[in-house]
Amino acid sequence: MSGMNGTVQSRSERHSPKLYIIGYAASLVLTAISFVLALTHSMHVGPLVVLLTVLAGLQIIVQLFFFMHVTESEGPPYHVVLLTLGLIFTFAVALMSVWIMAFGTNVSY
Amino acid sequence: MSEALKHFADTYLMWNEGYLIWISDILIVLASIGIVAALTYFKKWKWLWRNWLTTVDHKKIGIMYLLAALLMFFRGGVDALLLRTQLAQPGEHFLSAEHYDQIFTTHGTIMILFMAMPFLFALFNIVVPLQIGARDVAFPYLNAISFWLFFFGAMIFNLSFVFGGSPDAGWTSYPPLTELGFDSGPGENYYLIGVQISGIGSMATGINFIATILKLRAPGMKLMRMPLFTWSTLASCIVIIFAFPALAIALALLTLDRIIGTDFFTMYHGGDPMMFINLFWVWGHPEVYIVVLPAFGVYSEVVATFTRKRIFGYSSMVASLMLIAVISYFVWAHHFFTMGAGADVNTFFAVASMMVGIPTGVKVFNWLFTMFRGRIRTTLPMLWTLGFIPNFAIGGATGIMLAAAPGDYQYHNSYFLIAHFHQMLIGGVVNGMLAGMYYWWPKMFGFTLNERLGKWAFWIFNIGFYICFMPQYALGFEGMQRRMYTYPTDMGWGSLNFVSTIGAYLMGIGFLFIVWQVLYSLRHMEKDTTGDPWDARTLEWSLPSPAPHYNFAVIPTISDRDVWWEAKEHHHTSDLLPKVDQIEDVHMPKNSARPFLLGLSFFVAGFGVIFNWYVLAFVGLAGIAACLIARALEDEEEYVLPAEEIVATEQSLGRV
Amino acid sequence: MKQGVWRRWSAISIVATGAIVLTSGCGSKYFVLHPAGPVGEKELHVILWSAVLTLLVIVPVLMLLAWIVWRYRDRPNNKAKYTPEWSESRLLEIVWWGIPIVIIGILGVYTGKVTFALTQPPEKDAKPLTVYVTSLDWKWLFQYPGQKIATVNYLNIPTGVPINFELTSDAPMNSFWVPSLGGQEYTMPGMATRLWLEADKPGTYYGHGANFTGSGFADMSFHVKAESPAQFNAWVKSVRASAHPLTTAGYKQLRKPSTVGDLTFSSFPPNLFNNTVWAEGGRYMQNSMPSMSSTVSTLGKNRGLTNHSN
Amino acid sequence: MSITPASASHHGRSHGPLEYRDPHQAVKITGFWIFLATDMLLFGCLFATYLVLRTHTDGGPTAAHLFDVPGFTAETFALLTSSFTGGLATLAMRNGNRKWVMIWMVLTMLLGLTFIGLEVQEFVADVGQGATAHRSAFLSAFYTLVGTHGTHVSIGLIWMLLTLIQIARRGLTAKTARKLFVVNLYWHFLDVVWVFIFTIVYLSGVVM
Repeated sequence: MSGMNGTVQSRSERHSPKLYIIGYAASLVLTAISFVLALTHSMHVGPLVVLLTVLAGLQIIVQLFFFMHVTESEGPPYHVVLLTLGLIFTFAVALMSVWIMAFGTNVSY
Repeated sequence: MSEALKHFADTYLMWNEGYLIWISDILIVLASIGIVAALTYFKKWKWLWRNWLTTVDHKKIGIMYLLAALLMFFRGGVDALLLRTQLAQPGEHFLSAEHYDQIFTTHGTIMILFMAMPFLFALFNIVVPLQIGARDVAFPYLNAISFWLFFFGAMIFNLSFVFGGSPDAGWTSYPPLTELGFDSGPGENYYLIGVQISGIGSMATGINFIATILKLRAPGMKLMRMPLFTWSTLASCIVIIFAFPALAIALALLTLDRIIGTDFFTMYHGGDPMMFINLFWVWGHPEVYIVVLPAFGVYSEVVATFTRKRIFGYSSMVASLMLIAVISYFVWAHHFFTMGAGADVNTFFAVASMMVGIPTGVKVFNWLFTMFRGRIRTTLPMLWTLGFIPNFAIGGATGIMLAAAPGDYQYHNSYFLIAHFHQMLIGGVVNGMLAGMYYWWPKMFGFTLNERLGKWAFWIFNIGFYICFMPQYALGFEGMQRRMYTYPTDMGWGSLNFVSTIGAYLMGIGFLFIVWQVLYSLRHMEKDTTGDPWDARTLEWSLPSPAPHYNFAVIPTISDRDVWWEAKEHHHTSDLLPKVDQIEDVHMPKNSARPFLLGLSFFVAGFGVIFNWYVLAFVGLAGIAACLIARALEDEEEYVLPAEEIVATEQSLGRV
Repeated sequence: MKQGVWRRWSAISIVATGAIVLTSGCGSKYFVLHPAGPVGEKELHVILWSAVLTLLVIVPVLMLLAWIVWRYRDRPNNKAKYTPEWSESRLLEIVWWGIPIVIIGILGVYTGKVTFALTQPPEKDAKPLTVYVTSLDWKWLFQYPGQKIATVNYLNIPTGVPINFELTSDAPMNSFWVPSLGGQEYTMPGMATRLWLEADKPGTYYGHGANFTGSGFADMSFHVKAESPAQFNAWVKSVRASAHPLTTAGYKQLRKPSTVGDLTFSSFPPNLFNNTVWAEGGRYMQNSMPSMSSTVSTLGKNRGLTNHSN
Repeated sequence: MSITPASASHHGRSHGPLEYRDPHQAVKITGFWIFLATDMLLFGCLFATYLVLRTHTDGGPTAAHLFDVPGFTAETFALLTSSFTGGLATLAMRNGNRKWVMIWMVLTMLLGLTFIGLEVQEFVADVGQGATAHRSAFLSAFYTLVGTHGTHVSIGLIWMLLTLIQIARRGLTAKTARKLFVVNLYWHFLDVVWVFIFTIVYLSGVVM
């Protein structure tokens, strides 16, 4: 996770693959947990789906920090703000659409 | 042969549809011949190609956007007058139901997407790089692509009127009415494809200007030193990049329904038309803020300049812009309070919608207190700004009323709603865009517009506006729905509708005065030699009018918020002028024909999809792919503008 | 000089417009402002309160604008104060961030309360009457499941009784709106929504579809006749005795795009409303599908309109 | 000096990752991040549509009937691994090692092709069971969401090929380095989208 201060870190030494290997391992482990939890029907559907979504959320972090170098930038990393806003909006659209389209005052039979 | 020709003419040219079509056909043919003849006679083809069609210069692209916006304003305005003529009295037969439906659809779509959007892109392009001290936008080539996508999208949409038939289900295009079973003509396809193509261009513009503002500011221009128009552009572009994907998806899914027969929004196989409405407004409401935020920026610049005073509460102004941008994303369901979503949903979106009133109210107070203890010059930009405030106050009040969900059950789809959004979009957006046009006109073209004719235009347009739309609030309380092509005599809606139509015609006359004003000023040109005709405050006014194509010979260092005003106050304007020894070679982006060809390919592909002519669609798609691949493999995108040439230009402008 | 003339003219025209609007506003055709039932009244209260609360801000703004523009106009002999650098005031900013927040807070709470109240029957004591509403191209079908009768483009209701409208569409979505009685609700294919209305005063009220549905949309008006319960019952009896039944074939004919006048039917096919809603995967929720889903008639399956060209 | 601001006008720098050394290229990376935020919303809307239409099966095949566990497991593994190899290509680029850039990228593309092949196979099998996009709103939403991701992946493959051609021709310059970095950002992003697809579409579909 180079360049946490928002500027491109200058490194003269060779970049090592350590971060990438950790990231790959983490993504495989997280995926495996998801698959096992889901395919063994280990818990109730509601909490299970929440847990799966949390695990998927962790995978975003893995990709962003271990592979995509999200905090690197020339100058302040404004794109991090935009990505955060975008993530909030993405979840807002998806979840609020479900909420709206559930039609609360529907006639119930 | 003649049978085939007649079939073609009836199906695609709609020769049995009456005199409106014939007149349009003749006008289009005459106009095209006239343009071609004029270009040939004056030997301007090369000039057109080199200077305009292949340009990547943000200033020229801005001017092309402006021209397109004004043309579309005319087209949308004629639509409006046709609608108002039909509604002037009960039981009128000027238009048939089918024609009325088409015209209100094209009126709405054109005014929002092909008038308001290019108008504000025109201002973004012309102003933002100059205001932040940049030589161009971050991605000039992409900027040209944006323009041509908008242009060809608008072309496709406008073509529908004379080739195959216009869309007729409203600019909101709600399914299942827009599905094949109810609407089999090409009109709806025209809507979907035209708006989709220009929407892709809008997304690219949003990305481009965010990158420009965040990355290309002159040294010393901290975020909190940026002019408010640049801030409003940033806010607007943030909303663009997060809202337009929703439109793209809504339109794409409806297109899939119509072209390949999926069941997203049909009445069949579990299709859910309401999901389209949901997605459409995920874009649709933020869209309103996309177009109004830049207008806020214009007002902020204009008010400060023409009261000779620093803008009041700059930080509040910035905070409110950003708050509006974010809240705008959480209010979309107020467009369908009556859809039967739960009371919890309606309450949430009602309160969120009302909350938009807080930052906008703050902005109004800040503008007022900028004027307070200033010196108010009622020039044209200031007049349109002053005209905006009462409009916005009334429109804002009715907006809060509409946001109160139980009230909305009664206003929804009534003329009360029509009056409200026209008050916001004309009083808020059109006023702002015109104020901006007047304000930056000298910077674009190097001459000022005639004030006297402009004042006629202002007063006639604005008085016409109130006469047109105030009665419509009352009509809403009388229970008149939108989109009725006619109404019976016994409802008693006749007199108010008649008054409203008179107002609409006054607005039309006001627009003609603007056209007259421009033509008159072209003949009796009052050249702006100072570069700063308004005694203004921000960086763009330190440049000559019009700005040289590299904008800044030397990028200035910014030390203050109103940098040009402060320099004038403290008599060190020379700090913002280039010094010969500082002028270096500049890499400028090369002109390219590819953005134009890419737009053309989209046009061809879109046309193929609209009529299900798949060979044509394939040809267009191949063109798109070819343009993209050629760009990917391109190496040299820039050329070197030698320092000597810059020095010579600056010397001729008397700046070094 | 010129400016003064402009101002006078604009003032005159604005006053004239206002006068026209107001003088024509005295009659009772302002349905929304003269509700005939408790639902419309509740909504009118929200309308009035929201108007008053926003006026609290709007009126001072407009007065301030006029005063400032007059006081600080750029004239050589203007003696008013000029402070070009004055641009911050913590106190003033707190005032105009604060006041709107308070107003929105009050209005928000009130809006929420009424929004929830409107999902309940307007009156708890009276037994509600259920009416099934189906919007068709371009007409309204009303079914009275309790009375087993049906009407097209008009409906009679008893006064003082809450009416439970259940709404759907067998055509493009529309919106069921009787402005004198209260707000509207969408009618949507594959969905059933509910709207409570009630008439307190007898009378005939204007109703219309409020969501555009194509070329026949302007003709989609209907009227609601509110009369005493006794008169209503007598009307139901006479309909049962005198009108023709609505058959399945008759409904198929009715749902074809056309405009018709008022129609009255002594009966309708059983489960017509439910079948309309449930046809073609309507109501959507597989696991909440009731037992009657198995009885979905062939009506829904073989609809007149085919959607797919291929 | 170019159109980029004066603050960055000294002709690049000698330190820092290669793709950031030319300020002109650095702006393009920022622009691409913004594009990714936009694309995220695009997928957000498709996910919203899928979530809403998930139950609208009209009596046709449901998620639980349709989804083939070994199939999407293999797809997932292929794509996760290709994200890793793509990352290693970026690393090799930063170390200035052109040969390994090419090797890792070719591997990434092969894994991407595998993914596309598996997906096409899955779709063909589903359609063979009568589960076409015309059958129900649920299936329309399913094919569109997963298909849009697949289209993105396919475009990514062509894009990688074009980038490789340029690196082969011109070597690792600031510009080709930026292009490689950007295409890999895109690739990692598609991996994230796939994580949500297997979570929300496949795994949730199998358990519900």
